[in-house]
Amino acid sequence: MPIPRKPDGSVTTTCAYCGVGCGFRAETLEGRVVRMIPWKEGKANHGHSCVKGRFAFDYYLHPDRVRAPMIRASIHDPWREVSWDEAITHAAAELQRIQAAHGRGSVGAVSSSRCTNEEIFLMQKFARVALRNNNIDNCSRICHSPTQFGLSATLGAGAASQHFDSILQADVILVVGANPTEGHPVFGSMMKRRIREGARLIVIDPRRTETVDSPHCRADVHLALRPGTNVLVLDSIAHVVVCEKLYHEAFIRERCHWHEFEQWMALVGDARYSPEAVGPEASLDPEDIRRAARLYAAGPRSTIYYGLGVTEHSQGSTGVMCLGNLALACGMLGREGVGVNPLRGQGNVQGGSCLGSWPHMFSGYRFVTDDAVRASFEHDWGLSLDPEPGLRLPNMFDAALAGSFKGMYIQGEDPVQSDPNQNHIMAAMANMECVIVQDLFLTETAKFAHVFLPGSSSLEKNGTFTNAERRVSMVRKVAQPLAGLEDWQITVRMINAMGYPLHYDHPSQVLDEIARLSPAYQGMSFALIERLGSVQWPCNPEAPQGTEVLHTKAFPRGRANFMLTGYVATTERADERYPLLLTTGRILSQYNVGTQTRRTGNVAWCGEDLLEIHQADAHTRGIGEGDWVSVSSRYGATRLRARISERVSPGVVYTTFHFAQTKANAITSDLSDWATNCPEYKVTAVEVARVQAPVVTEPAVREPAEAPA
Amino acid sequence: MVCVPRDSTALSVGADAVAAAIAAEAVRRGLPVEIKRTSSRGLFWLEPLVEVPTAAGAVGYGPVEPEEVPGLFEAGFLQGGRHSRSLGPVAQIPFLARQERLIFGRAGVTDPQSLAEYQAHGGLAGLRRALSMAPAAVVDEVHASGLRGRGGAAFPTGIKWRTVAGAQAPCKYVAVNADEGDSGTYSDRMVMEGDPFLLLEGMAIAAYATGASHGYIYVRSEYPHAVAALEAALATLRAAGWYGARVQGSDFSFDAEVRVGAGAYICGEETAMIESIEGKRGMIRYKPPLPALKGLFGMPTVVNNVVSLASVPAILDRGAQFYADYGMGRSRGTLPIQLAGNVKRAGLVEKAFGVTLRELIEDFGGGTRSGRPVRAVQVGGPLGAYFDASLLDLPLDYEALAQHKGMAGHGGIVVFDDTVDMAEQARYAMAFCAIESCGKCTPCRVGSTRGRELIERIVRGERPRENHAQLLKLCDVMENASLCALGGMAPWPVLSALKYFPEDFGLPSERQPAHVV
Amino acid sequence: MKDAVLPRPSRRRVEADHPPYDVTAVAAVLERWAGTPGNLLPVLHDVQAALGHVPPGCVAQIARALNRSRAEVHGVISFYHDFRRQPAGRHVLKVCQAESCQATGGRALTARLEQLLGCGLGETSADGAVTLEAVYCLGNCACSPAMMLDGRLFGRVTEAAAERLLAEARQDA
Amino acid sequence: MWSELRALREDVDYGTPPRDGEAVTLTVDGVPVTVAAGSSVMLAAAAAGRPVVKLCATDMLEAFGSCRVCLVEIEGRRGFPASCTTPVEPGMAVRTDTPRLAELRAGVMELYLSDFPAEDVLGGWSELHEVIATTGVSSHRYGPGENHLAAPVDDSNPYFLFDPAKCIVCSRCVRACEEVQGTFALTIQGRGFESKVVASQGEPFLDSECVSCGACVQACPTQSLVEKSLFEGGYRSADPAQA
Repeated sequence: MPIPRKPDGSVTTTCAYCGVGCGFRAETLEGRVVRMIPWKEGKANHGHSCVKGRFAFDYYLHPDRVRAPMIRASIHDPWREVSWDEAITHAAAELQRIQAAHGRGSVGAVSSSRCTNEEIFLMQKFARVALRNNNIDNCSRICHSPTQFGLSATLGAGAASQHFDSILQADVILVVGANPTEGHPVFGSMMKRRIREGARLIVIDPRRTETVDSPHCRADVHLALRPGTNVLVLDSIAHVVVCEKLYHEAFIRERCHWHEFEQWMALVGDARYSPEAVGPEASLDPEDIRRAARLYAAGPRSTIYYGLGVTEHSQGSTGVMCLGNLALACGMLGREGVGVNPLRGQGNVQGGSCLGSWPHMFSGYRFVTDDAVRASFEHDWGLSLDPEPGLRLPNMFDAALAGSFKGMYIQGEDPVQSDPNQNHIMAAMANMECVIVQDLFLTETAKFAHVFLPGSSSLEKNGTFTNAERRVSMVRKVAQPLAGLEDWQITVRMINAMGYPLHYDHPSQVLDEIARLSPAYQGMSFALIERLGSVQWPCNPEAPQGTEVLHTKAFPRGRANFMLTGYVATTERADERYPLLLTTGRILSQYNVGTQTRRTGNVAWCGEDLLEIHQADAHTRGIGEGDWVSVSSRYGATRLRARISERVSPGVVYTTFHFAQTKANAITSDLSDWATNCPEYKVTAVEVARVQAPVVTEPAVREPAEAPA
Repeated sequence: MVCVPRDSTALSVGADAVAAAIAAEAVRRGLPVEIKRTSSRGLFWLEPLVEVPTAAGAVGYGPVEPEEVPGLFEAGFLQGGRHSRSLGPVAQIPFLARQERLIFGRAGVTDPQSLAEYQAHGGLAGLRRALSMAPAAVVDEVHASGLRGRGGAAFPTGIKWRTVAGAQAPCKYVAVNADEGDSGTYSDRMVMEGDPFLLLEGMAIAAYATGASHGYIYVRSEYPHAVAALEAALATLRAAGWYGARVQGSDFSFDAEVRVGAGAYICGEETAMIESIEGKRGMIRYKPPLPALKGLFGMPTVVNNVVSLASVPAILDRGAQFYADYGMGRSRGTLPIQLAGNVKRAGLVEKAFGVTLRELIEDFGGGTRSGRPVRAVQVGGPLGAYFDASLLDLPLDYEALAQHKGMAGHGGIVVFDDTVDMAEQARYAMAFCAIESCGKCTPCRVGSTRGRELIERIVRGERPRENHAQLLKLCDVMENASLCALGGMAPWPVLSALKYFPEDFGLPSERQPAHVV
Repeated sequence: MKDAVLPRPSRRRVEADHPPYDVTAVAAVLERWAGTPGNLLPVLHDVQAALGHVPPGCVAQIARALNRSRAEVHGVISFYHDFRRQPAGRHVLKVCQAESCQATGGRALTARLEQLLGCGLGETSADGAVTLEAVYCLGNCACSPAMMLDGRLFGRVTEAAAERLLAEARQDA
Repeated sequence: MWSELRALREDVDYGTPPRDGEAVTLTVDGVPVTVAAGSSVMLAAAAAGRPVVKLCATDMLEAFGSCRVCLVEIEGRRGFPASCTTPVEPGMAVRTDTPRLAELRAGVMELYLSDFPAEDVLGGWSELHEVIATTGVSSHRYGPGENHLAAPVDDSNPYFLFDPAKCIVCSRCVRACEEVQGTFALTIQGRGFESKVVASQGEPFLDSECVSCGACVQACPTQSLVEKSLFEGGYRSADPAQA
């Protein structure tokens, strides 16, 4: 056995994958990253890692990486490699042509939570100063926009109230619509450590996941509810809290509005939400609902962690508000070990949410319609800004179909694969005249692009990420960008090409600009992050070193609000033609749409999306382990292989959307959250039937490159 | 009435066949004979030992073969008649008469499963008195008696109990170390099979004194009879209200369960035993924390050997001073010594500390079974030193034996005659350590195998001088760097064999300077 | 992409490909010990008593019931010499190897048994009748050398007596 | 409390986890040092700039006390306690490098090297090699004996391999899988000299419950578990040249 070679360089940076935001030392040998070692001083991971951050980094040198800008007149023509100047000048000219022909609002931009804070800020600045409109949206539209809406409505801030370490102080852990052991593995390990120390665990999730039952970590109460009944069950828990007087009256009177609580109490106290009434509808044992409510209310320190299983519903925002109400009612806010915490999917979902890449908000959650706020931006940027809220991503696609929206600049996002109702989106994309895609690989969306600007991976740029506990940490350049430019440099050139002169020497200046313009980031700077290792916003004169736990003394609006959260069943109903309910999610080894992880050794664990189906449902349909099945809904159909699993209950099937050819989102409905249009991925009535194996199976992925030489 | 033991050693040499023969002969002769199955006296060279109660006390016959039963009837043994196997009144057999049986007084007399007989012979008196006292007073009584751990560590029992009693915790445990893995020892087995109520009474007293609510008895899997006897005795005590909720109506509740080992000598070490009861690999835990403060399931735990707990009822019943009056120096009370190996009269000798090895081997043991001269004696189990004839005048006392890097251990004495090959015994000491090592610490996991290999090389005459020097270096590392006593004391038999019997290794015969403590 | 065989299930092996075993018997044992603290050794003893050995296939079932991992259960099984992972011969003969029995001819007795059975310690005779195992002290040291055949203890065992016992055992095969 | 986790430092391995607790002052080789109650003597020695060699200890894991190279002498106490498992006490006087300690450490290292591939002793850069350098022990006098040098390499995981020949059974990998990750996919199989690190029921890593988080690879002090990406041209399985 030869002696392993010793790395000769090391740069501390932050993982680009999930919302935990682990700190790593990227070790290099002759300029090439050979090893990622978890950083012991990383305050989110304390020297721990998961398979993606620790090992799945060699996608950054995968042959599929595009190494030069490309343009083409029509999406049916082959790509033509050009210089950066030619590509950017062409893109700008096209956007200006479209705006001239179809009006200022006929173009827009989309940013991604896989990019740094600085890149997201520059994308929304591109829309506002270059396109001179508010047509800017981001991918958290389709995952945690209900969090931003629901938590702002109740608690006043759309972000996690605790820091991850706070779970080590929790006595009762309530996990709703999330599977941390696979979606946020390093946090999942911290949670398991606390449970081994004796904390109690309640899980509300249709599936019996690893979080519910794994060695030394078994949920005390698992509410395997019927998909789509989150709000009903959470209101039923609230029913028990109010009826058995388990609420924390002193906290409510001091920190909330008592009259609002009484209205809320009247709503949830109604017999309609009693466990006995809700049980049958949500296929739950009423006694379990009571046990969950009593366990949570008893605390003394009960904490809530929730994921896309709450937000990706037609009542997504309502579900988030239920969690806010529950925590307020039981006084579980403003101290260690409690709180309401979204487990944000991607590395910088929190960054994406608070840096203004919304059609209706500037950075720091302030509305474009607010003249004073807009004035501060106009003053800083030196030009007048559009006062009208712009188009949301779904609206952009509708407008494109209608022919009034012709151009789009998309950075690091692949809506064709990840957004719902795929056929609808593909038609919209095909209807546009100039789609500019900036990404690492030719994605599904790039099939509809006219300009492709090769992006840089997180190992090839400087910047910052904000993880799911509001912790801003450093992303440092370890290797030169393959195509020569870091992402933020490309966007700056796009802005310049559109006629707005702009220059930054280093992303730290972009963060300074963010700090100038956003109260929560006031004290934030690269220098402070270098000194402290990472900083949790809000970071301002009152909290010069950042804030670990929110809402300790007051809520942003002084007092918190109880919102009425009546249950409205989704129109997506199972019936005889579509008797099963499909819910979607992710798996440990693959990430989001798999763009990166499909091009790494992780395919050893999961090389294709699989449909998990209960033995009973499989048996009645003659389906065996590994058989090809068709999954059809009212919106479309797709084919993949079946896995018999005891993790799903009868009547529920589950799949992931990591592989393009699965087209899982071709069958999801176009229903979405009433407040934020976050698509209802988690409930789709389907029928599953055995089919012959497709004759020509498109290779799921090209064999991953040899491990880096 | 005829008494025939059902102790597993007696059974192993045909006690059941003898009992059956007596019953059959009684039927053939139309004589109404009640056969009572008792525990064994512990005079094992006489087993199967049949006893008949007479006016002049119990008269013994043994060792009886089934074929000799008709002859016994002929000789009128039912009335104590003369027969070639006659032993006369058993109580006067010198081997038995010269013992001080505080623990084994009922051995060979009572039916192990009869609670009535147990109480008729002083049973439960200690527990009754303890329940009438304050727990702290019970601890003081045991401390005053000078009782030290009989498993081998010899740690003052009173101090251990005091530590557990003083600990604050939601619950506390009593864990009985009944693994008895040392070769040459069977006193625990005799208590469990022959007088299970005695152990359970001692456990209850320990629990009462320290505030423990539940007990575990960890019995080696090689003792099926002991497991059965304890389970039955527990059921009896529960039915009689001495175990379970509110013992005898008091507000003291205590219950216990038997847990069976699975073939691991290391689980005789208290922390490995605790790991095993918890359902884990029997790996050693480092100390501190002491099990008395953080033991079974993380709670304060009294870990005592069977014989230690079996000594407690007498201490409570007769008082600490009565018990302390026995023994010498800091070794107070009696120690049940077990004579084994190549000894003519093998059996249990409960004596006060101070008796010498020579008295035990020659007066009690009668020298070797083979008739050849005694050449070596291993005291205190497989980790005990080998002594040669010149050291037989050493008294059985913890400190005296320690002077010669020996130990009393669990009281086992294995006798070897002059056919023994001490180099093979030294090799076996390392091999045994390798087989039973838990594998956690390096000196024992790797050292035991290297030690065996070194001794094999020395005996094969391969570079004996260098390998002997390396062996001494290895023994030093094992003794001083090992995590527990297995690795730490495995070198003792090796070093003593090298010191007293260098010739067996083909090494120069002048005495090697053994590492004297 | 191998079509016929499903790709290696992600991490958790649903049912490792071990030989089949009596699932209901193991389930009954687990039911009896459910909820008892530190119940793994009692469970393994009862499973071995019921099935003659601890089948590798049941490790997953035991682990799930005790909320522990397969690795932990396997680690425990492989630690203790009593637990067998393959069925033994029809009879199990344990012959004591410890010092007291060595002092009274235990080594010669062991050699004789190995010769009679044609197998070494820890092995089973070719005809599958008897598994010969080492044991370190049966507590019968006053009547060394000692042997245990299918749980029944024998003392002062001579080579002749051992020969007779083996003949009886192999007879009823 | 989580503040213990935040006391971990990248550039130093205290050997045992930092603790919260009131101050305890002791001396290590005469150097006074103050650490939190509940800390180990090993941590205090590292904090005092007199670090003790270690192999089975690392501050990301609870103390284990198995390798026995970290022995120290403490005034007023007989024997040679392992510094990783000995809690600090006020006024303790610790010696970390006496001739007797050097002798015992050399003895333990000789045992390790008697079951370690000789060709891997020179040129290696693992923690074990640091201890070899510090103790100056790079060979042993046991001659040929039982060993694990022929044990097959498990390279089933796409990212790292496990070479049992270089394993010193310190269980840091098993404990990392339990304490840090919480998957419990590894165990020691068998006992004594046969003890062997295995995944699940002795299966290749990829077939086991291992979620490939890499904590065990990071914890391994001998690079028996090591990233494939560190090998020239990337590691190719079962390549005769590689074997």
